[in-house]
Amino acid sequence: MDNDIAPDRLAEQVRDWLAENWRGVDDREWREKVVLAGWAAPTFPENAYGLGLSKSLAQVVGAEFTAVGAPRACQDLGPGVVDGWVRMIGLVVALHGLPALREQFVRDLLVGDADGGLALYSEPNAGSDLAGLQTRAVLDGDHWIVNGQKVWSSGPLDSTWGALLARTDEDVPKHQGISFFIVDLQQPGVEVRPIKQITGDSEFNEVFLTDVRVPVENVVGEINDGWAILQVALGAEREWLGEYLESIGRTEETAGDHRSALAPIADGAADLVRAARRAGRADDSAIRQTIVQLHTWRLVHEWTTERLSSASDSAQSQVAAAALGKLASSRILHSVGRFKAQMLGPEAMLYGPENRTGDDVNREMMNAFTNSVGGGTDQIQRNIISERLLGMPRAHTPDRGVPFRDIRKGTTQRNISG
Amino acid sequence: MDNDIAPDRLAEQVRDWLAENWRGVDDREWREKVVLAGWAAPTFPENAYGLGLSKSLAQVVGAEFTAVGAPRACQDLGPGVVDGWVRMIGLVVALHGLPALREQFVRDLLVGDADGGLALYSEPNAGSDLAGLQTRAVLDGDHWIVNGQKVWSSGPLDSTWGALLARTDEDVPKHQGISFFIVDLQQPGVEVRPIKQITGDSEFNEVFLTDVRVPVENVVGEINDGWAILQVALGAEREWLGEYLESIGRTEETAGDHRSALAPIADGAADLVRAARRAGRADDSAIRQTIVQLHTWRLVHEWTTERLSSASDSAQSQVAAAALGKLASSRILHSVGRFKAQMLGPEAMLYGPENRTGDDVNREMMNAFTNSVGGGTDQIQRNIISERLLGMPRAHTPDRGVPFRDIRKGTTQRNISG
Amino acid sequence: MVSVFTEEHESLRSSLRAFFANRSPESEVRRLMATDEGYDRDVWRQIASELGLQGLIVPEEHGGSGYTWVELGVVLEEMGRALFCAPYFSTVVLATSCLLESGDTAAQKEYLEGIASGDVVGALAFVEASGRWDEAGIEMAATADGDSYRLTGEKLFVLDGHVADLVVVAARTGSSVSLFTVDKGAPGLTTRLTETLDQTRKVAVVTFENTPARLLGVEGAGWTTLSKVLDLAVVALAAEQVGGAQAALDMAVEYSKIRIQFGQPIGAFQALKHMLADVMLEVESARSAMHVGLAAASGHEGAELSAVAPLVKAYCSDAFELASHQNIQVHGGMGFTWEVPAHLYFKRAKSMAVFLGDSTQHRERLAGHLGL
Amino acid sequence: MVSVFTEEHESLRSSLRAFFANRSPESEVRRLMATDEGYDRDVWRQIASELGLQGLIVPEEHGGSGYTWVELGVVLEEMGRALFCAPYFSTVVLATSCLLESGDTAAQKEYLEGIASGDVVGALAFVEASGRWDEAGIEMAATADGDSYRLTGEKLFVLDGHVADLVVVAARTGSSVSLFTVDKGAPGLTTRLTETLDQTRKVAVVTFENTPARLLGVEGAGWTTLSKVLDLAVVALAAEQVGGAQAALDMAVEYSKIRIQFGQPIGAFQALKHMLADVMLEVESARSAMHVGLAAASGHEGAELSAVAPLVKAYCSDAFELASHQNIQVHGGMGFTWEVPAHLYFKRAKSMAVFLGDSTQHRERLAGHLGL
Repeated sequence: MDNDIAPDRLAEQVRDWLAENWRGVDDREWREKVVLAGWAAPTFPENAYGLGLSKSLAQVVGAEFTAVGAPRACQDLGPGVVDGWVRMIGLVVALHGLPALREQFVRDLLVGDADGGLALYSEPNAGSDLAGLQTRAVLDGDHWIVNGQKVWSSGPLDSTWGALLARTDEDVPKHQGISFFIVDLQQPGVEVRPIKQITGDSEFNEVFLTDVRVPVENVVGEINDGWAILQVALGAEREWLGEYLESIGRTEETAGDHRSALAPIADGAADLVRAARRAGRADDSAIRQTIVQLHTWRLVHEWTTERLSSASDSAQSQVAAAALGKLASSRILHSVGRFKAQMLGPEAMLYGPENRTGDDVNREMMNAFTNSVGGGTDQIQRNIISERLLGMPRAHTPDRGVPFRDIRKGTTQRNISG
Repeated sequence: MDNDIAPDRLAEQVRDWLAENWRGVDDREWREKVVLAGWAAPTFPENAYGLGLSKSLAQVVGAEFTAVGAPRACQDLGPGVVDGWVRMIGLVVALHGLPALREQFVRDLLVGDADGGLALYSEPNAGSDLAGLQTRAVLDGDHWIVNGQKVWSSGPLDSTWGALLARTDEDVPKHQGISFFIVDLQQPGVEVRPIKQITGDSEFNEVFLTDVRVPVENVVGEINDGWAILQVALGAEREWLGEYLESIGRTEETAGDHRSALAPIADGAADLVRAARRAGRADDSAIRQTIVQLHTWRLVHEWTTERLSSASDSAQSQVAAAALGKLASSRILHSVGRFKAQMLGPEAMLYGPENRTGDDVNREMMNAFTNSVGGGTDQIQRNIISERLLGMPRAHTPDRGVPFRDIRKGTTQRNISG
Repeated sequence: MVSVFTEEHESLRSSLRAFFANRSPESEVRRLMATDEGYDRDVWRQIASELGLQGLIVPEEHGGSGYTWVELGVVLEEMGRALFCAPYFSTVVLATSCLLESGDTAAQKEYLEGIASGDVVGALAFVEASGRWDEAGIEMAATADGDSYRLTGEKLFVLDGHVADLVVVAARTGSSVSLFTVDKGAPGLTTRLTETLDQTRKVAVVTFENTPARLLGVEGAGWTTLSKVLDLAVVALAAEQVGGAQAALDMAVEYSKIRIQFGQPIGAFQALKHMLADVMLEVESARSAMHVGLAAASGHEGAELSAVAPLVKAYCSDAFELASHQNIQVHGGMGFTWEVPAHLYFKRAKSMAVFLGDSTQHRERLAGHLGL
Repeated sequence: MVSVFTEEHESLRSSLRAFFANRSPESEVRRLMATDEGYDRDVWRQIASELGLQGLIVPEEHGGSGYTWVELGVVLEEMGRALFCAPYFSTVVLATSCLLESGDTAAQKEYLEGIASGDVVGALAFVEASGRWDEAGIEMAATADGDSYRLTGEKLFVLDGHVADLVVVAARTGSSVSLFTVDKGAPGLTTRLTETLDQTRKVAVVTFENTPARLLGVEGAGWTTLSKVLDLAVVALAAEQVGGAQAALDMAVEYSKIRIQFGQPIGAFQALKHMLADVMLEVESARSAMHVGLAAASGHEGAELSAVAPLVKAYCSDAFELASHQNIQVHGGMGFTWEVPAHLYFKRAKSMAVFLGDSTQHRERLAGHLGL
């Protein structure tokens, strides 16, 4: 479709199509129709079930669907978990996948046949240093044979596919020998085990890959160019993640604890004030100072994110917003967790379903580590801020420019499933 | 003298000598007599005006002098500023100096003829990285010709001598090409300028050396082995510095603000409590929390220093006491300075002799940087703690093992005199 | 909160930065801070006549340009960055706001045009020996004398009081506070310069000895006016502080790139990188607070100025203290010298941290707004 | 303050460390923390019969060895290091101190020998629904019933209450607080295990329903005894906390040496080095506070226990929280897994941070001793 199309003409076309096709039932037939018509991912290229529309034109499509209550449009813009996969992995396959993969995988994803997915990026020895990954893919005829171990993959145990980073050349520096694959997880040699976290919950998996077979047409992008493909996927992930978290925030709004910019300053402090009141300590000036400091951190974090996200010099500001925001969040989440436990007093010694208050506070307190550790530790964020935003010089690391084969690598292998 | 001598026999000898020589007047004749008899530095070798006594035997000598009120004994153990030079520089010359230097310099120092001294170690481009010093000494017949710039030398402008570190070989790694000299400062080519500090005071100098001549016999230790000599001097300095600062502390005791271990817990908090009271904020629980935190930091700092200094595994514990103590001091000094300024309110905007309170508080606040920056920054202390105490691996730095000539060096040259 | 600054504001910023680089370089700052007057009258006139800076928030009817606190924020941020030595804060932020907020049209007519033209330097005499920045701290009494009043007493920490043509004074008429104007040269008015930690900002003791004074605004409404002025002032100060904090961060980053130790720039050491990353977080956060503050000061819809102001004061003061402190630490021994300008920012930061109340006091004010 | 530990103490420490490495390795800790009882009765008997640990501060006349809190400190430090699962703190620190400090020789005669032999597990039932660790928090009433008393009510957060043979209970007789002893199996006594954050330390709700109880010590002197016991308890807890903090620091350092990222051990990165240097400062400082606390608890000359105790509680709690927190951070994702024991120390630290009152509350107590 032409990006020059006038929005109102496009809207009319969508309306006409909906009038003809939407029968009020979200069944398989409907889903396939939406996909084949290109409405499911209007920003995707036309050869990948899209229409090649700009984001703003795609939103015109979405608006018309919303107007009549028809689902499944614009998954390439949505904030849900499934939308996330479309936006991250669907996008890179649509842009860089070979025709066979593109036609099958993108279609399955959009129609909803591609059940769950797992991002197979991190490894036990490749965390902060993701490019140090050691999972290997070796070509054997028309298949790649993959061996290795992945970790921190969030998603269902019975996911049908994975987005895999594997090393395909050890004789070049680490970033240059990595390829990006879509792999079928429903085959022997794939073992997915939930990881038990310190909270007792399991939201992530470790995945063991033994002689797993990947057809050559499942490589996304060029062989050994997987790091570049990953950057596209991670860029889309950062964009999506913000909207996803916000959409969770909005459901919390109904609990009366959400605030928007330039709302009254006090909005959003209710949980802190309540904790102090419940403890009978709201008149203690030391506690008041803490509450105000925590609340201020929350406010300035929100303001900074909005300010930098909407800035015109977008590339630099996006990096700034993401890295500074993530660092700010760590401080907020850990400090709030600590404060609430303090206010709770001895109840904070308790846990489990019979001790709701203690359980909630302790879970909040522990989950703060998912921010300070997950998705790039605080230390990695500070590296990004100092090197990419402040322009400070990079320090020497022994692996820079060295063939991967010759780099000192970790060998710790442990099973961390609960 | 024999270290096997019984303390009471030694005491008798000293008493006899004093009976014969001490006339109650601390004049030049007396000073020379004390030096020649070996009492001025009993732990120094016999060929350097000492008696080769152990520290404990030397203290027997000191006790007898003290008993009759006779001065000038045991300068090698004393806490004064002049004693400091004897202990730091006198010691290394006594141990490692050539005979000519040893006989003249140590004698002058002990008799009191060597007026002021300057430690010519740091340079504008060699601060944290002291071994990166660039002042060069080139041999020319029986003299070394020195050119370079030194900084942060504390002492009088008209000092007669300096303890100089200079580079004598650029073709070896940085620590291996440094020599240690005693240099006559009363010669053309030496320019000493006071450095104006942010407080407005000048306690340090920068020293410009242009074709300064140093006789070959003024090298201390082997050529190119100056770094090892420096370590001996710095070791003595650390030991002396503690006693010196304590001796200052003791004079403050009379001001009623000193505390000793296991004294009542409240001792030593008077300045903080007074500051809060004066501001009428002693009942504010936030202020009380700050005071208690600051006072607690002071107490545990003191306890830790005493505990580690007196520990049996002395070498490791001395390092621990020094580095941990210095880091602890930075936090205490900066936080106390900030707190007092806060308590002072707008008076903390003032300075100068007509505004004593503001002047005192602001001076204390600014001088805290001499601890966090001087004598090894906080960052250097954390390196020492992590590498030498915790045994964490050293990071790569580009200068390790590289000939000095090939190291990237700073070239900033600026005159920082006020 | 998106940015309050538009492209036009950024273009104003560029021209101001160029102007101050030219007319207020470090050498000029050092020259002026060593003088008693503390500013250059020619430059003062120039920023009035060529740039119209003194009249920025003065209504057009009084010879100003009637802009808002957003534009003023740009100016103050750049002045804070340059440590521009001039009685600008006292004249434009303090005295002008008193005139505008008092609603006293006669006084506005009398003084604002002079302020806008650069002919009148203003000051606010408020705090007394107690050092309190609140209503209770105002004890000086004004006694009625026919249509006029007489003032006797001492006011401390008066920014630029020694060069002020117009002094706005807070004093008690009966039990309540009123504001007054006193002109330079009034009988019994003496000013004495005090030595300050921050030499780039002059502070005076102003003494009144049966000095005639004119009521500004409504009698008894002084604290209402003044508390609004103080809220505006901390927001204005925040802009200065953000400018100073950014300058300190920039200095530290720059030095970390050129200072070589252990064979590499010290900025390659992670300890310094992470230290300055943390500083950047604080500076950017302070900047966000400043944006919200300027929006509130300009009457944009949303958060109330009286609730935003204490947040802004506490956050921006703390951030400037941190940035200027770490700048010295990064500079090591050089940072402890008079010659390197790191201390100028540090002293400004420390001085402004206690000016108009410290962070703890402002956080306690904010606590009240949170329903605590 | 020099070390309170002599070479003999260090030799005791070595043998304890070897013992716990053998009988309380991580696998045992994980096994026991998943049980309801929470400890291994064989090991409990073994530390009594072979090592005499339960009788350490029990006077010799009651079958103990009459040592001081210094020796107890060594034991607790090693138990904290090993996260040793047993009702040791409740029995030896809390219940035994109540018996000793009450001065009740009859009760001492009755219980101490059993405690020393490992036959009696003790607990202290003190806090109620208000969660307060002070006198005002004690509201449960004891009613006289002839020579005896009857208790009705609920006590919360009772360490090891579910396995206690002896429960010391604080309750009101009239307006003042008295202490009582209740034996396991007493009528109306029920205990219910509560799920805890720190699974290595069990906590129970103990309910009394017209339960017969014997007065411990003098009627009305309960709070005097209990406040002394609480001061002793926070010092004892500090020893455990220092042991745990040191273990967490050691774990972090060890991991930083073996974890390779970017071609080198992560411990070569200055960010982690400096983080752990700061942790070491806190751990060594906490250790110093613990030394002073143990000296004061043992009645050494000098600082008063009641002034030292709050300092010790606040400092050691904070230090353990920091050390165990940073240990997780250093471990990255691995630190967030159940399988790596970092979380066990973290949960102990967080749990003990609020047990017996938080740092802020103890610092406020100390403020009183500073004359504030």
